[in-house]
Amino acid sequence: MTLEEWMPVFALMISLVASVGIFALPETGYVRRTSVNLGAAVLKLVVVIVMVWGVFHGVNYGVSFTMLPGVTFVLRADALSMMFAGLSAVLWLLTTIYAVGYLEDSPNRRRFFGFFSLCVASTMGIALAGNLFTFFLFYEILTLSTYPLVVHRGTEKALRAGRTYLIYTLTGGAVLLLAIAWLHSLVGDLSFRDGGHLVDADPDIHRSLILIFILLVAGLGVKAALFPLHGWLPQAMVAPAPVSALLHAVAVVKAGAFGIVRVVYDVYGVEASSDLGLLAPLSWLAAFTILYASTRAIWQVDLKRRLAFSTISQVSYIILGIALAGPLAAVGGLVHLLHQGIMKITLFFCAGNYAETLGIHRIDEMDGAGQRMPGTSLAFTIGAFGMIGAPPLAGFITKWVMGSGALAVNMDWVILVLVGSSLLNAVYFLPIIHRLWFRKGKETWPEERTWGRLETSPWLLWPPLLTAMMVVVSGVFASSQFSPLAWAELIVLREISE
Amino acid sequence: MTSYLLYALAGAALCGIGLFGLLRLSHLLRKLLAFNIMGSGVFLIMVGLPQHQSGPDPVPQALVLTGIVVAIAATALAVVLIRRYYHQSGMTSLEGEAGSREGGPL
Amino acid sequence: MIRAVRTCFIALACIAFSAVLAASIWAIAGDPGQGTLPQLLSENMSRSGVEHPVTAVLLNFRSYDTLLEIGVLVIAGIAGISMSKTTSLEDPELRTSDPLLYALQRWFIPLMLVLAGYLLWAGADRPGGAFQAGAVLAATGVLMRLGGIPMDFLRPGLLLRLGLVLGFSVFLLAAVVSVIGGDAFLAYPPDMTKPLILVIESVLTLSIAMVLLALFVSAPVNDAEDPEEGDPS
Amino acid sequence: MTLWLMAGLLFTPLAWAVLTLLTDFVWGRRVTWVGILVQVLVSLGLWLTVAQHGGFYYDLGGWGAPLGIELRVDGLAVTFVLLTAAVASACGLHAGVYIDQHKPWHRYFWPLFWFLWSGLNAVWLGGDLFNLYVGLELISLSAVGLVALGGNANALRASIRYLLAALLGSLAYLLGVALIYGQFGTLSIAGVVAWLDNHSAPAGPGLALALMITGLALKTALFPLHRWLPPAHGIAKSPVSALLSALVVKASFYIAARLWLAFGESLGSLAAAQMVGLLGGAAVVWGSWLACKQAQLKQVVAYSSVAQIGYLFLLFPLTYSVSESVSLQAQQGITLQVISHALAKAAMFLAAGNLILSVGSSRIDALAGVSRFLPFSLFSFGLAGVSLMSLPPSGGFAAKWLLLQASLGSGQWWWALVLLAGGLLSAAYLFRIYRASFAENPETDQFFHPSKSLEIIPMVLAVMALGLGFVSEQVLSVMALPFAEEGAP
Repeated sequence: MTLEEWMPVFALMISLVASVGIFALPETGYVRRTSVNLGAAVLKLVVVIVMVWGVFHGVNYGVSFTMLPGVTFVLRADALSMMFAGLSAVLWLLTTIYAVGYLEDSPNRRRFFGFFSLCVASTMGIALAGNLFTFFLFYEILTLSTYPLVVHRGTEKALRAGRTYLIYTLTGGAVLLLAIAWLHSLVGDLSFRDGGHLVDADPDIHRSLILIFILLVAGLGVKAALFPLHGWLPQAMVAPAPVSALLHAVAVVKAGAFGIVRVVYDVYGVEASSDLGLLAPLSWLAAFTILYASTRAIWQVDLKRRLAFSTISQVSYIILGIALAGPLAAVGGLVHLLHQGIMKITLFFCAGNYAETLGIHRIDEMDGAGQRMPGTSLAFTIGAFGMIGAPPLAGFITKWVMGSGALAVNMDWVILVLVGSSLLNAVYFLPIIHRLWFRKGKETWPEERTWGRLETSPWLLWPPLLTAMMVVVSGVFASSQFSPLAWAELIVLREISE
Repeated sequence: MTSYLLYALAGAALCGIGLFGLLRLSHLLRKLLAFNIMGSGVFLIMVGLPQHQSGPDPVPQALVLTGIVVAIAATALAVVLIRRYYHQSGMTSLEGEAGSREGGPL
Repeated sequence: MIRAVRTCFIALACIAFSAVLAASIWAIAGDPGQGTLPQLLSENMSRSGVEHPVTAVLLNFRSYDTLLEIGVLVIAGIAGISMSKTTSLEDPELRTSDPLLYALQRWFIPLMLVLAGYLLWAGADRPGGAFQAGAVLAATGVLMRLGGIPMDFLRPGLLLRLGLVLGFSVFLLAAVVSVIGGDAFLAYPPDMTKPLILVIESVLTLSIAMVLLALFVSAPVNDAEDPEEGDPS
Repeated sequence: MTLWLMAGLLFTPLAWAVLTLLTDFVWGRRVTWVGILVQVLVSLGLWLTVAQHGGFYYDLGGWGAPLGIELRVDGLAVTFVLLTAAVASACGLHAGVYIDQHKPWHRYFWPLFWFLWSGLNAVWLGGDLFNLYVGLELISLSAVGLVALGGNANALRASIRYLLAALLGSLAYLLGVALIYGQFGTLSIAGVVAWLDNHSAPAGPGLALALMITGLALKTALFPLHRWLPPAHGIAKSPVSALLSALVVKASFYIAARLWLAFGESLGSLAAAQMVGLLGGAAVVWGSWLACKQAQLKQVVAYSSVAQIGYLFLLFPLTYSVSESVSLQAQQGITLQVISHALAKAAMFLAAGNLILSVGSSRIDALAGVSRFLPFSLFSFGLAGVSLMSLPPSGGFAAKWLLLQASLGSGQWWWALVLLAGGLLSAAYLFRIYRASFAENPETDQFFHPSKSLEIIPMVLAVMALGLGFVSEQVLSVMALPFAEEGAP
């Protein structure tokens, strides 16, 4: 095997090996476990950076073997893969750092980090999957490996959330499997190809293709938390903050959204999907989800639940961008895959900090937390403004590009959705920011822990500050060569040049 | 129609009787006897049918001999089990305890 | 009421079963026999080493069946003695002390032993053979036991277990001997066929009798049992 | 070479049954280790031979069919021989440590174990209808003996019920054999197939096939004939349960499948095929439902077997009057299902035994808080569960994929729904157990760690079940090999 074949395997195996290693170490092997964890995360980041560089210069990374008669297992790196892989590699490192601080002195850490690494490995597999079959493989492994994290605390509430999570995701998985199997028996080809490969499909099977598309979107929509399949996400927020941050804000929901992107672009192809009349309803559904979830978020008093509804709304931006069927709108959707990731992880890190340091879970307890925890609150503010879409932050770039894209394909109503959503975002974020900075806090916090001069443990403080900085940087330097925006443009360029 | 065919048809009747006993009777020894009746029916068919068609055929006779040994072994094992079961629980049928309600004759 | 309905239902089902079975038998019986097997059998009799076709089928042509069949018998024997008292298989309660029985025993036991020997020997050219002989032998044992004649070999020691598997092991060895000569499993060397079958038959007779007798006497059970998994005891 | 391998395969288990009968438990264990080694090597050797040179017929005693008994040594048969070697040796090794050596009657475990193994090999290779009957009885009686070994009244009740069901099943099968012999004058499966190829199908023996398959379905515990299975599998000692669920029920299914594939086209009917499939589907649903209701850990696993067995019977509708490629897909899918279920279920029962040993109770709610100790066996249990839920990348998933393809390809989409629903239902009962283990229970502080050798064995099996998905293509390619030539080489 050549290096080009080995690289995707490496990228996948690093977290997998780390996971096995963590399970093999004893519960008390704190230092060794942390070094395995961080070492693997750094190594993976290096591998992914090398691959990003390679993909940019047109290297084909890929490996495949026949798994079953007629079905191959394919790992392949294209520009879209690398976007998702890069996101997960960067955020894995930061979240690991954060989680080490967050779970200090709590029980069952070996179990937690073992399954955490397994999740990251499956995310990487999802990113690098070269066909729907391989994608599904990792998609299901992701479901299974997240379950122990959701129920990590072992309380009645956590177990209930875990059950809801399973009912949703496993059912979604079954629907997805049916769709994939059907597609395979119909056309015999599940590979992801730039531009898709169903454009020339026999008109006789069009009806089946439409049905399959609906099943695919329904299956993937569970993880992407599309309305009305979003019910699991707010409940799953009982998990520890790093889990909510990386998995529910980034990996799991993104896996669903990423899958929809793959289906629309690389399996059906934009042309075929819009010819079959599939994209317009999808865009309506996405737009509705955006507005619906934003509205629901306003009424949530629990900070993490509010963020969860915000996630539901924001992930649908990606789907909306794809469903508009124009290149510029697609750039907007894809770039949001990254932007939403870094913004939302910042917010979840901060929510975790408030909970861990001050014992704050509800929004009405947050009065004056800005003075007590200025760093965290600064990061939170940046993230929230990013979500609202204030220039020059990352969220603004998304909305601007997507708005222009919508105009380019004469879908003016999308502008209304974007504006409305920004307003709703402002309605549910600004009061929090107001409470943080401008209200005077009570004398005591629900459960305060102190770290001397610092507002909180440095393990907890630095990750949100770093991601907040990324929010700023990717907004301000959006036109530079390696910004998320530039990479999204590269992806779309490669897709439509086929 | 030869007398051999009559054996085979009698075998069919024995099979039915045995099956009835196996399904309906609850005393374990009776069940076991019913099994043996059904077994005899099968052996009759096994020998009678080919004999009717092409005269005495040693192969099915040998098969039946083997079958009888197997049936004896099974019967003996069943008797040992039933006696031990009776010894331990004082019961002669599978039903009778709440735990075994779910199961019927099989 | 429900019971009666159930009984009726089962009875009807069983009658229907018999009827369908009889119809099938009738239909099959209507076809001419396809069997070329009896003819094939008689052509090969000369190579089988015995004169009686049933014995030839049992111990040569389909000897694998017989090997496994003895295995089944041994299994039953093993399962039987696994349930028995560990100290002794003799239970004084089951002994009868009937004078008539004693008188009969004196006459019958030698007679039955001779009969068993005859059946074994007859198997070569007429109905008879190891199983019939074994059954008679076992019956002799049962009679002896009822009469209270001590049979020390029935204690569940090595001797009993050796007796159970003696026939089976000899059969198995005979089966594998041919492999050393480069032949198939169970293929007897051509000139050895007759003596081999004779030896196998004799030891089988002993073992079959042993198994049946062991099953007969092993019934009084011990009370010791395993706790169920997970029981605290 | 082949000659030696075949002789070794047939001779070893029987010889070891004799040897271990003459020893006590501890010596029996040592002798068994040697036997396992020999048997695994022989099975592997035979598998490699067939993988290289293709299958062959082996005439026992030098007498070919129809006069003698021939063994059909093809890719499928040797794959199952190898599977048996893997699972049975795992159970044997586990049992050697797990079973209490101080109870005098436990010495009889070994001979029964070896007889069971020889019966399984006889069935996988059998090409003669009556010989298969004897093989089946060998399996049934030794299995019943194992269940009853040293058991209390409940175990005896379970084993008596098991024995009666097995005997009735065998008789039905034998009745079918009698009719087949009456019609075709031969007992060789290949002989009957050859006859059917040249003649139009007669009306009489349709009942024979129905009887044989019904009898075998009873022995395989197909719904609604399944009620003997959960008590027997649930109450036996864990290594025995593992053997029963993994291999014993598969033996009777294997014969049913072989018969159906050989005679089904000529003697079967569409209604019968759909009917069997329907019962399989009902088994999946009903078995899973009952598994959800059980309070005992091993009962859940036992009812799960009832459900999983349901999948196997989808073979019947998916191979009847469909195109060659669909039929092949279905056969491959079922084969993978048999293998992965055998591995996963054996792993699961062995792991369940370890867990029961650890927490000292067989109830599910006793598992609360166990995952804090992170017992190795819980992992094995979980990994095996992945295969049972047919989630990727397990062998169970590969099987489900092929079956989905077959059912969609033949237009019988309703079986696809059964497959998907079955996966979800199995998740429902398995996650009940995981959930219990994740629950925090501060009172759980007593935890007994079983010895490493007990823990490692189920893990190996579970990893094999999980990894099967990745090597399915290789496994299936051996099965597809054609016969090298007629007769022994």
